[in-house]
Amino acid sequence: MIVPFDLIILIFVLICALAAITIKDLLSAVIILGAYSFFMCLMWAQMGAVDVAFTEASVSASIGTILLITAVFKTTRRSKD
Amino acid sequence: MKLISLVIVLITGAILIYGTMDMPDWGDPDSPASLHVSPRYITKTLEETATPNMVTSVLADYRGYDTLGETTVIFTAGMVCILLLRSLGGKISKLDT
Amino acid sequence: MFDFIVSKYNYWMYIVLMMIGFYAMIGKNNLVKKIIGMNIFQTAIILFFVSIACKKGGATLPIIKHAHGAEHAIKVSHYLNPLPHVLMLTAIVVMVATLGVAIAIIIKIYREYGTLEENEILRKLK
Amino acid sequence: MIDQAPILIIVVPLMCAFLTPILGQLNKKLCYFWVVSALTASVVFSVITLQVVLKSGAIHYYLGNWAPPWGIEYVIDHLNALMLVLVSSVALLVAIYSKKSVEQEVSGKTAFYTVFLLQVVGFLGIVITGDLFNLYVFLEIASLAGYGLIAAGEKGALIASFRYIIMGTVGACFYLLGVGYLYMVTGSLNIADLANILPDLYSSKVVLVAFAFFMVGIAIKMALFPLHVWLPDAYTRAPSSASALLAPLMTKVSIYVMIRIIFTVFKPCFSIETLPVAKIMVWVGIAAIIAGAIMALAQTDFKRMLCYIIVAEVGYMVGGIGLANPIAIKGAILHLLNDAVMTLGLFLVAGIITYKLKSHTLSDFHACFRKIPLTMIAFVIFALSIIGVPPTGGFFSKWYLIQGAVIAQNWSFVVVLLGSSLINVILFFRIIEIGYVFHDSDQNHSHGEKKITINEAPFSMLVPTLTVAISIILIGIYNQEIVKNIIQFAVPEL
Repeated sequence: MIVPFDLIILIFVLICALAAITIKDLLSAVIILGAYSFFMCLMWAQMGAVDVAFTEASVSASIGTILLITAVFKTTRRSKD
Repeated sequence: MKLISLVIVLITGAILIYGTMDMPDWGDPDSPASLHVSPRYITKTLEETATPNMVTSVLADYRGYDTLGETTVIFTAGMVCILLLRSLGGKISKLDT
Repeated sequence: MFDFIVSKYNYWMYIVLMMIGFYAMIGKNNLVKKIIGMNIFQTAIILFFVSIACKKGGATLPIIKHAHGAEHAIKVSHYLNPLPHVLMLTAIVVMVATLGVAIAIIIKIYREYGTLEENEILRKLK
Repeated sequence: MIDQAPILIIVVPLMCAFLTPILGQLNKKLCYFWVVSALTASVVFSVITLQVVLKSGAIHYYLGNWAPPWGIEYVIDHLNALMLVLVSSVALLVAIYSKKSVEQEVSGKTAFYTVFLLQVVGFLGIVITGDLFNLYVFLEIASLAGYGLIAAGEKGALIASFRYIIMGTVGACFYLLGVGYLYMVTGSLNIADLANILPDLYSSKVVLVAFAFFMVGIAIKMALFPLHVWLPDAYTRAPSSASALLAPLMTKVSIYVMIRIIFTVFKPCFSIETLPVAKIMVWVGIAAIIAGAIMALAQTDFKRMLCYIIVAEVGYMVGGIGLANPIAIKGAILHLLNDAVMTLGLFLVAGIITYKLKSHTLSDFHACFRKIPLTMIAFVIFALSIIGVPPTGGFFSKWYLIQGAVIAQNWSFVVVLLGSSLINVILFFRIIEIGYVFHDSDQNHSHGEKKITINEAPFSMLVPTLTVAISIILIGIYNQEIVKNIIQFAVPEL
């Protein structure tokens, strides 16, 4: 049986996106956003866009997450929504 | 406020779904997007730019000017961060290590 | 109808992601949540562009095999469309640049007001 | 040299922007002269380009020598060339002006000037390019630099800038989405090429949605009425030289993009006749004028009042384009020119007052006419132009707009135009009253032997302001020549 690989990744992406905007702890939300970016870049690699995928992995998923984590450490973890 | 934004988001989504109706199917090799401009990038990349990776040849050669713009965007963001975070005074040395 | 939905499922998915991001941008009150929404929103648009580039039927990565060896006839349908990929490389960088500027502003805002909730900041301004 | 003028307009300030931080390390005072000389070069090259365009028609400049649909192309026609001269000369005047106010208001001088130059590069790039995606890249450069410039301002600027980031990113992403939709059905990104391909696809829903997203995205950037919420806070709190650069140019450049999309990418037969866009634009314009004028009346802060006037002026131009007859469009384009110059002048005056009085609240304007007489004379000229009194430029563009509305038989637009002029009279005479008449009662006051000395603004601030004041009168006097030689060719065939 052929597993529809990209469909599974898409579902993961969707769950991560929903979790990232609903979780109240900002640090967890930011880390889930990093996971979201990695799933997204897996999906692009699967769709054949390797250049986009590794740019996303290096730039958005790592540098972006690092920047956001720094921001959360410099400010606050709590959020009211 | 949340209700208004939900309505705006739903309207945007509805417009997007309306637009998707007429789109060519996903992955259609004969869609107009893959027929008009991109064939030249694929077939002539070796001949015109001597680069086997088409993404590189388009990024750095055919549309190299966009890449200059991209670099400028990063530079702008960097300068904006310096402009903003510098005025924090003495705290800056701790902040930007 | 089923075919219609299945044949475009990438597009439906990008619409859903875009709506999630857009809602977080305009509906959430916390500034970091707004930035997270912005990130999701822009990623969804990139997903859309990458989906345009796809070609079914055996198309591979946009890198020519055996480039410096024997002459092969290069067929357009054998390779993915490279142009959207290039555009998205630029868009990703733009995205991260915007993120950086937004974070710089957030750090300054927190130093000045001590909170990241938008309504509290606006109340303190008055 | 003349052949390369179109690219030099952009590249000279861009390279100077890259070098500014290095120069700033050597000597901070050099930055100012460096920026001024870079922008002077830009003005010279754009004037050369305008002359070439006037002599021999549109210029096509291929970047990297790749032919248009594959590579990126610069197209400069009459509208572009006019906008280039406008943008670069406004930027030059603001740069000359900025010396003292930056010293007073901004801490990181080097970084400020670098971002300032990048902002100008962004505007020039948006105006000059002939490629939709390249336009997006430069739009982002301009927006990012704008966020930074605004955030460097006084108290409250940070949150205003953050809200601008959110709104601006939504706008830019909608624009990018529009580009994607058009690319999907046409396979091209070049504006001229798209204009050739699109007529066959006008019935497609994808094109319709792309058009809608372009419009909404650009409307956010130009602060059209229901989407203007970011503008007043942002421009009020920005440092005065930054708001003097952003306020005249950001909205005008966005309106230029809108004109390009409505009339060049899509043909008028699609955007005006098939869709009810023109009607919607007129009504949105009317709503913007009314809302802007009423909100401006309610303000007690000078800069914030100017911001709402900008909202109303955007309504004039959008409405004028929506009327969709040649005279109204001529009026809208002439008003683009006039309004950039007028708002520039008013924000320069606001900057001088902020510099001298350390405040821009209206009630602090007492006896301004005694303290800074030359500035206030310039202020009166700009006020007359916004109101629309004959020798100034504002009158003629309003005249064209009213004529166009009469031809289109759209009486409500005429009424709203006249009504907003009346409100402008009230607005500006209120300020003139505070600045002039109250001064007498101060003198009659018992303890009021206060001798108010003339304390005019520094030379570097006064000269640009007076130049702008003279040029608004010159634009008024020579409006026939401008319309006949330049704007006439920019109007599409309807």
